[in-house]
Amino acid sequence: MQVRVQPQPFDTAAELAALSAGRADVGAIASFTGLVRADDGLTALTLEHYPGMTERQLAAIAAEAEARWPILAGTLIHRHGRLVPGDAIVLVAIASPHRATAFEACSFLMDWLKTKAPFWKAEEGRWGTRWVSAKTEDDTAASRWNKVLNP
Amino acid sequence: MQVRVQPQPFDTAAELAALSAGRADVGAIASFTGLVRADDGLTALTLEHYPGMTERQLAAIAAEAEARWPILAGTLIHRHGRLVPGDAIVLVAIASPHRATAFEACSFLMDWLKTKAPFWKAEEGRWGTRWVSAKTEDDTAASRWNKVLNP
Amino acid sequence: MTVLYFAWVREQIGVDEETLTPPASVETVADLLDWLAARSPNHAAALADRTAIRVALDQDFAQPDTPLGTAQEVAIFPPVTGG
Amino acid sequence: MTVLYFAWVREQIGVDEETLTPPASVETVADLLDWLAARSPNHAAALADRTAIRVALDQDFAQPDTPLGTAQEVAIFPPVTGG
Repeated sequence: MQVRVQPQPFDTAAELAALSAGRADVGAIASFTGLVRADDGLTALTLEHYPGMTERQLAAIAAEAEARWPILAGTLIHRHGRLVPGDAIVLVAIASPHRATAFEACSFLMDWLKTKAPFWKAEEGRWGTRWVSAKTEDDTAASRWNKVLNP
Repeated sequence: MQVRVQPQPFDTAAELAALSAGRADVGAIASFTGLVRADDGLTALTLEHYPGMTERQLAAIAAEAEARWPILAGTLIHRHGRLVPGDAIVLVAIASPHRATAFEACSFLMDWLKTKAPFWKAEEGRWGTRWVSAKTEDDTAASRWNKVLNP
Repeated sequence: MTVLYFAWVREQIGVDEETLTPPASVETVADLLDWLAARSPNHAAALADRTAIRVALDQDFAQPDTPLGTAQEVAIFPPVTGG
Repeated sequence: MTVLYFAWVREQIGVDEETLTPPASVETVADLLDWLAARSPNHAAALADRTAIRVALDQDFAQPDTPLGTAQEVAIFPPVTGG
């Protein structure tokens, strides 16, 4: 699986097309794109990250997904820097033979990424700049995947 | 939500881009693309459908998803006719404020589509042409969504 | 009524559709399948395994005990395999 | 060791990183946080609520009772909010 951390925008269309190009064993591609919302008049979102650890963690999360599901190809891109509403933040795309695998792996990657990748969001708006608090629901979403290993 | 039944290929990139174009309330886009696999030497897949009922059923499934989740925009495209390995058969894409909604609605649409939309697949290969049998696992996948309504 | 056939049901019966007027005694979907099966050996073969047959009345799925009512379009086909 | 700070921890302490040599008595992550909190009022304020602090040793998440061992790079930050 391909993992990238970058300030630049990404081309979702090209990334998705690359997953099945030139092969006939992909039956399912599931993808998730996270975008900046203009909630409460938000004007910009800056993503700080921990260079080095971010790449390590994303690679580890990707390896975990590949160990759990029969993934044929995958792409995980997370942007950092200052973004504005409508900008894409993150892309997760998984190609596999069947749909259940693609959906599960994609959902797993997003859940783990939310709780294990060292990114921090700061929101700009009429309030000035404020750091986003971690959500308990993200921990809950991530923890459901632990049950698979420790039933 | 937009629903289309067509023999022509679709442009996944354009469909996904359209879901968030010109708006800043979309935080999540989940998509699923189903493709023809060359399993066991399959050379072509022909999708027969029931014109009229297909559109009715897809519209009903889309309406059900919109009643269950806060969907901001969505696209459901199913092709019919003769396809070859690597061709896309179906696209489901959902835009919503948050990721759980987008994933669930997308997964629901695929599960229901598999069991409620009147399409039939015929596989061509060294065996000649054979009709695909319905899978029990598809019924099981679809039935999990009934529990939400009838706990 | 118009009776439509799809996929291998269509192939086995050998026609896409038929315009038929069943007698008044044919009240339900199951009655209709029995009546159709008696029309020819091909009909009988196609409809032999009722667990592999699905029916729609005026483009809505129906069950064996669903009354035909005033349905104008009846479709008979195998379990669907789209997606 | 190099100690890195991120997000509001970095802002409150006022520096991105420090090169420090804690005494031998500082054995665990919790010990290190206590020792750092004593360095300045800004450190103390940033590290006051330990439930809001996460630590990585050589780029792997650590717990309060994790021994520092031979870690060369320690990072201190709030719970992550990516994705």
